[in-house]
Amino acid sequence: MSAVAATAAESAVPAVRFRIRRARPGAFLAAALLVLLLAAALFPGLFTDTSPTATDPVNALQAPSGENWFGTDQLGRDTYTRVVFGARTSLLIGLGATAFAVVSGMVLGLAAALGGRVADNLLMRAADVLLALPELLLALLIVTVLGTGTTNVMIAVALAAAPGYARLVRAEALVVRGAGYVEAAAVLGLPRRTVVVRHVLPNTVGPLLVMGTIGFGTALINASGLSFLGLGAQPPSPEWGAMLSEGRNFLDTAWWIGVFPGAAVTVAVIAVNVAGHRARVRFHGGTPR
Amino acid sequence: MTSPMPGAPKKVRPASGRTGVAQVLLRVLLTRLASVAFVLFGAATLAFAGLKLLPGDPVATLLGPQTTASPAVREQIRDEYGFDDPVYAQYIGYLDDLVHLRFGESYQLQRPVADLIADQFAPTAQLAFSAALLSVVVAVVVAVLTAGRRGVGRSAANTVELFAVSTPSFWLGIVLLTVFSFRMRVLPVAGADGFESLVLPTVTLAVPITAVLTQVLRESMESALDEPFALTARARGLSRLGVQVRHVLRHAAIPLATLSGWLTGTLLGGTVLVETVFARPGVGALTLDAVTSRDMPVVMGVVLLAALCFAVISQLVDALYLVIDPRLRKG
Amino acid sequence: AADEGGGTAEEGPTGSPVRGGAAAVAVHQEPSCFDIHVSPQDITGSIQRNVFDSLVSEDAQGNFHPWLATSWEVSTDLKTFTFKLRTDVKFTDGTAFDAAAVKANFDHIVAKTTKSQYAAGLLGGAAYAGTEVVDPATVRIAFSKPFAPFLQAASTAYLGFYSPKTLAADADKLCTGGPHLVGTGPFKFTAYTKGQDLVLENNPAYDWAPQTAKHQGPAYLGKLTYRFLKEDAVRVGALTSGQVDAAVSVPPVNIKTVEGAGIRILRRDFAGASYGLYFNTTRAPFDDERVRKAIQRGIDIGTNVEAVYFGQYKRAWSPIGPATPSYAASLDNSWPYDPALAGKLLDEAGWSGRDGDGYRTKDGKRLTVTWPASPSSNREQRDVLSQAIQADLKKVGVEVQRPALDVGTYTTNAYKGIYDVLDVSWARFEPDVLRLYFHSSNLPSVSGQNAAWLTNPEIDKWTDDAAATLDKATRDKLYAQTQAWVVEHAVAVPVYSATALLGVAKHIQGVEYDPNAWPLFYDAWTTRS
Amino acid sequence: MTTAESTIENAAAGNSAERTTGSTDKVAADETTGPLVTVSGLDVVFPGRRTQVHAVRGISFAVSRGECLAIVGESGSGKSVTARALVGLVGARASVSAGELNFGGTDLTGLRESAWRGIRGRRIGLVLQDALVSLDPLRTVGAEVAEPLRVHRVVPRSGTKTRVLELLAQSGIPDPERRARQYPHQLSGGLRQRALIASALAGTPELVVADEPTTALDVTVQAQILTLLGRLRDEGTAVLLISHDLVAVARLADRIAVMRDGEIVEQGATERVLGHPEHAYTKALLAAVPSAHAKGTRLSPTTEGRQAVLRAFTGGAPKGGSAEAGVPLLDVRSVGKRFRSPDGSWHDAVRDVSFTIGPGEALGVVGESGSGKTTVARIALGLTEPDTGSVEFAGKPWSGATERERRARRPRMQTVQQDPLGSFDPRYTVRRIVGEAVAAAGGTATHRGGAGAEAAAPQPAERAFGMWGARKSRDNRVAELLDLVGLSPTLLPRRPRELSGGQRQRVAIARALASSPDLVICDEPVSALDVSVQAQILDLLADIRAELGVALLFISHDLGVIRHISDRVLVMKDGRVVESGESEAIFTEPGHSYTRELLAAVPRTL
Ligand SMILES: Nc1ncnc2c1ncn2[C@@H]1O[C@H](COP(=O)(O)OP(=O)(O)OP(=O)(O)O)[C@@H](O)[C@H]1O
Ligand SMILES: Nc1ncnc2c1ncn2[C@@H]1O[C@H](COP(=O)(O)OP(=O)(O)OP(=O)(O)O)[C@@H](O)[C@H]1O
Ligand SMILES: [Mg+2]
Ligand SMILES: [Mg+2]
Repeated sequence: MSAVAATAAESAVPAVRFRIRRARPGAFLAAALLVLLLAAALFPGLFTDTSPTATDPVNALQAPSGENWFGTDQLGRDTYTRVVFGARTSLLIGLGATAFAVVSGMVLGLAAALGGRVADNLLMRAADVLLALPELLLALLIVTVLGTGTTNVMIAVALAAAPGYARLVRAEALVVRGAGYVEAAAVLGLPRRTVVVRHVLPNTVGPLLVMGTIGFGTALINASGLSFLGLGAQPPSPEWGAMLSEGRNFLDTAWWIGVFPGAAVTVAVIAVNVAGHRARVRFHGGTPR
Repeated sequence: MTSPMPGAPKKVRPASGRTGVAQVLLRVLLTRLASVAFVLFGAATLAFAGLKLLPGDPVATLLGPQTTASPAVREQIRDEYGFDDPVYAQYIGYLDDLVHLRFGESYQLQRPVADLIADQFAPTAQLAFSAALLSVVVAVVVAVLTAGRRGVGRSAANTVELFAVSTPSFWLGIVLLTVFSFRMRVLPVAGADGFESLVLPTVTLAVPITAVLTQVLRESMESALDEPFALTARARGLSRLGVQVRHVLRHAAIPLATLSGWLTGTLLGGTVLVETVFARPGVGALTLDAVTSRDMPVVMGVVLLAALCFAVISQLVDALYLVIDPRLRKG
Repeated sequence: AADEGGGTAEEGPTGSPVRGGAAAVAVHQEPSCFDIHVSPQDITGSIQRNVFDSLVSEDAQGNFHPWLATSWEVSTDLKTFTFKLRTDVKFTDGTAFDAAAVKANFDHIVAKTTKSQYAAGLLGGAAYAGTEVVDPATVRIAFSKPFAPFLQAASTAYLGFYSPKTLAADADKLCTGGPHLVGTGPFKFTAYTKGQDLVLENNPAYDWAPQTAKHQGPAYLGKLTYRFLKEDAVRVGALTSGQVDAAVSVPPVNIKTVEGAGIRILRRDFAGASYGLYFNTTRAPFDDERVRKAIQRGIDIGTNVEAVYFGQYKRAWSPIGPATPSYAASLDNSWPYDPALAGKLLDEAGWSGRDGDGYRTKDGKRLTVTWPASPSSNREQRDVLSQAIQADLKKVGVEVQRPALDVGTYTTNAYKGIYDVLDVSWARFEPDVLRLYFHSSNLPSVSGQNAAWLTNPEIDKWTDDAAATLDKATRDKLYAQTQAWVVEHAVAVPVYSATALLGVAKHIQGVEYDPNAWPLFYDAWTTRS
Repeated sequence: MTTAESTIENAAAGNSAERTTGSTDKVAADETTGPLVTVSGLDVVFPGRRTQVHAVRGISFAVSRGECLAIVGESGSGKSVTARALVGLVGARASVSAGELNFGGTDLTGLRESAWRGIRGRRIGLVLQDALVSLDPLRTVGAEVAEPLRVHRVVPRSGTKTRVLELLAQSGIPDPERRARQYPHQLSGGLRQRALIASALAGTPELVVADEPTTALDVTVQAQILTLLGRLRDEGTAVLLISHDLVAVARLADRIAVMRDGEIVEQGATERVLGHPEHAYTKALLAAVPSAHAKGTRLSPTTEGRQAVLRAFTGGAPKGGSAEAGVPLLDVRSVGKRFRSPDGSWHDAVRDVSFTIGPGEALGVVGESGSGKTTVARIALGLTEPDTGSVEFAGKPWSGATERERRARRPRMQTVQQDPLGSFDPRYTVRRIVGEAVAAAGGTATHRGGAGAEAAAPQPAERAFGMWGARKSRDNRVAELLDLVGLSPTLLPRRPRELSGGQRQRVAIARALASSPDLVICDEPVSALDVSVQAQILDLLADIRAELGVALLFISHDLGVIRHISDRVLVMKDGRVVESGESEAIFTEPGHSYTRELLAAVPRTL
């Protein structure tokens, strides 16, 4: 025991420990669903042994049954299999676009916040311009220039989202840059580079990652919007947005074609949103506001 | 925790040698205008760059695959639109046109872009405005009723919101159409005449926006409810609802105003989908047609319009901030 | 069932015609340009048919009848066409229709500033030599080469006539659409709301219907509204819920539902080039006829077309549809699905190896063919059909890649021949499309439609000769040879020939089809007041 | 809630000893006028997810009309919760129970919400703790004061305006017409506090509960507020005054109740409690007030072990060896700094400030909020470049030098900031926070050695630890530093949020000492802390200075603190130094009128 014991006042402040393991049922469900979706994306073979592109026109438009859990589509392909295999493309678009947007947003945002007035002005004015355009319109334009296809949709959605992240990172980095602990580190005589890497970056990235989980949902929805407009990922490899938009014409003849991929999109977005929300709560719980 | 003296906000001493109010106003106005102009210029440049980056022969694009247009006609088109001029010359000509408010003519529709957009703006504005109104009203009501409470109502609202933000709007639109127009036949399927035809598109456009607004509003209301002034108000004998309405709502309006940029974008972007689903005339439908048929003058016009809307609304919101929050007023 | 070649769209109207009333028609497309002299769009022609009349009218058998022209003479060299015009015809603005009006219109079509994308071609393109006003009721059109298809062209809406006043005053606003588009037709163009609808009103003075029509005098309907409902589900919903009285292009999948809702489906086969796959015969692997043939026989076209179109569209056997004049019915069932034969042919062609994914290889190279897609111009569920084709070809060991391209790249690549397969169709009531598709003067390199890059002197001769005669028997023979040759040498794989599927509510009677399978509302009436 | 209930009972039982003292006083109060408020056995529990907070444990007190009861206690002792319990606003989740909760004959226990509303603002006026944020910033002061009038229909609608102005004037706000139209942010802290009081008085309540009404204020303003409350009491209103500062309330309170950990440990007439404190905690509180003590005496109870630790740390020899002979350690020469205000005009934060600090010296800087103290500190630290003037540190230019040039000397000047929480990376544990400083010091030790051969003579041994960066020795050094500031090594894995205010400030001091600096600049290091904790930190700083020979630049707005710790004092106002000199001289014979004003306002014990 040290010479001066913790005094009454100090011990009166309860030690706030991280509350991690007490997951709520909703969060648990969301996490479980996410794991399931990721598994489907990585190892679709685990969930089904049919091929998502194998046609069987004779068995077209079968309603859900023990044989075909989610029914079959117009070409007799198993909707369940296609939903499972669609997870890869859809999640790839969602995750890929979000990751791309987050990383480029982070680099640009940090550059703006720490790179001096000129860089800041230049980057932020550019961001202003991009932010002035609706995300979907921007994505539309980019797809027009790049052409459709999975990768291009991903890039379009990412580029449309990136300026928002750059803004966020910049704002966050400006706060962190002036934070007491950054000054404290400077007073310790740490080189600027070290300060940025050790203190500015990690504390900026936290909220960004949380935003990213929410951005994932937006990306998925934007991508499906592009599919609906005929500018999405390309068949025959299944993708939820494309399936959903295909299914819209079967709403009263074969609802299962659109409803199941639609449900997949909704479930994925909800799962990620709930996880993101939990992350945000945790994050705010872990740092001073 | 007590909050002793040094945590207090700094008193800003009055400016020495106070400049005239008119002068300050003028300066503010000029900087604002400059920033609007810059955003417009940037958007115009972006659109132009997009046009130039388009792969393929612009004339082929313009004519589409199914045509018997003769080489002479192709030459004529090439000439008329100046596709053969050097890029910088085209760019300068384009900027010059813009400065003189000449927005060119649609390749596909062979109509002046300004006319086209002016024509199509009204129904879109109507839709966007009614959706914005609906979402703000619903969001405020739901947020006031659920902020700072826990229980069934709150969790139900939360769940509905989650679903609302997670469902693609075109899907929602088709489902709504099927139910209310095709099955129940209470609302018309499409078009832009009269109030009835506005209901479903408005709801479709508003649903995801409402969900986001409600969440933001509720969160900021809750943080305002945590503020000592809310407790003070209750200590004066105000009821819970009274505090929400008289004090907290105004505070919550600030983050709401911050979202206006996002709101503008989402509304305009959303109209592309909603107008397509509901076969409504409007800028959104025009945009989609223009983008898919690569009618670049129209695309540029729409880009400029979107940027203008955004810039004007952000300026309005900046002014609104001053109305809501006296702390931001200068002097 | 679809009635082949029949002039009537339905078994026969019930009750007697009623005057007045209004009808709303949902269409799946919105004209981007309403100028019939400029636009190549079917939808423009289809709608404007109500507003503009032509010199002659063609019946479902390909015979021509008087309309605005009472009679005509064709010079034996097929270079000059002289028309005698009706003298009682008035534009809806009161101007009289005469030879000068014909000349003004044809001159307008070929004027450089018009930038005609289609009508100028119908008018012979570079072969057009001018229109001469012989007297107010006689007009002579001259060509620098024999131009047999001119009569057919003259029967289309694209060679319809604007009031000379319109051409003088509003020539620059024709694309926009609106009441200033004045014609001689049974309806007047009264209003247009972009993105929403278009309103036509009855022309009470109309008294010059073609002989092919069911009645004379003004149209029965007082008002005809076209509503632009591009979303299939929306168009069908509007029809079944009674918000429109008719809808074109009812998706095959919805036919059952629609009929279940008590709505009649009027069917009519589209004429012209059926939808098909065209091989780039200048590039490997499709420079090898055996490979082409293998593809032709390796796709289960019948089953796929049946599944995708629910039996509504016909599987095609010839590059032109059965409704087209000079269709070679002998080709029917002549090349059925035969995967075994396909395999054999591929083996013979040297594609006998197999790789890990089950695709055929030759010298270690996988048999991969590129079939570019242009998603923004996708229609009739061709994307779905193509997935079925991809799946079938995978079974015989051929990998089909479908890179999605934007229109610009797509067209540019098409013109440069950067593809193995291209899918096209061209609806037109005229076997001359065979020349458009297979004549060596129409290579994509000169913006032509010869997607197979075929340069065969025989084909050139047959199609040229057929275009240079008006003798039906000769034409039938030449065109039948062409069709047979194309199928025999597997230059193309005809896939389906589409059927117009028009949904019409019970209270609408008398709707007719024109030879292009466009619905005609001149003879239609409504029993609902 | 069964568990909560039983805890309450247990606590109540354990409290019985104190309760006897409480009840004697109550009887005394009864004899005079009959109490307006009677509280007995008040218990408040906040259920938590894992642990519940038992904020108030069965306390009893009474207040009569025309009487002022002061509740005094350290932060978190349950004062505010008690105040809120009186108006039924403890929070929806709290469970409140009381043997008796009587207000003017009304039983407040189990009162319905609508009935509560009739009492709040009308019969009981509550002045909330955080005056600066307790007025709605988006509404005018007039509207805020008018709110209770409107809610309770105290005066007719037409008379509202006049009444508001009356109330403002009555609360000592000059020019009420103008102030009523202004927004809270346009008012100074004192005016805001008075406006808040005015709004609490609007309903002419019989009881005014004032929670820390003076805490956030300058001493001069504090005095005015207390006078205002005094007048109220004299007019017959019952006043419940809450404060953490025993001395501050002394001049107003008739009786004092001392709270600790949710219990009232001592209660009695003011003279008695201050003059003859019975409870050990009351004694400790009184002893912790710095201004009440001669310089050099200890403010907190301490163990002898502490000095031993310090001595062991330095190896017996006080520091000072590395200072450059003959020159002051820090030489600040007429520095000035201007900032741009939001309205675009320029504003001098610091003008022509000069001072020096010699090795081992303690310079205090005192002044009201906004006088430029922090700016001076930042200039000295090289975090802000002065616009005019220059700074030299260790005999070489400091301002104007590049960061690269400064880096070698950085370890010799360290800082302890006002907001300890903000000064730590929230993701770091205590081990990493201090460890980083140790590593940084180690990494630059070579530079120092090489930089000035003349200064290198007795290279402090501890610096060698970091040189090879061995993790083990770093950990040792961290433990040593924690020991030095009196923290247990069990805190090593904790993050800043998991520490109390006092612990955080100790960690900050440990970090500052890691590089064995010559000078530590402390910007209001104790302002955020309770008196008792403040006392410990001040003692620690004094010890460190004495034992390690570290020079201090000590900034505070609290005259008592400054007087206690510094040798020389700089008095700042509006960015200028208005007076400077030896500490004792300034406090006994202030030269400048502003200094006199400051001193006059300091509350004194009897
Ligand atoms: N709403 C609440 N929920 C949970 N715990 C609370 C709540 N309000 C107060 N507490 C706890 O109750 C205890 C007493 O708090 P209170 O605010 O009464 O202290 P205080 O004496 O006023 O301190 P200070 O001087 O800092 O104002 C503290 O431990 C605090 O954390
Ligand atoms: N970075 C800055 N930008 C603009 N103004 C500033 C800045 N820093 C300080 N000021 C202004 O300079 C003046 C002096 O501020 P400073 O923080 O030095 O005062 P202080 O004496 O430390 O006050 P406190 O006791 O409240 O901490 C204030 O009016 C403040 O608003
Ligand atoms: Mg308190
Ligand atoms: Mg300060």
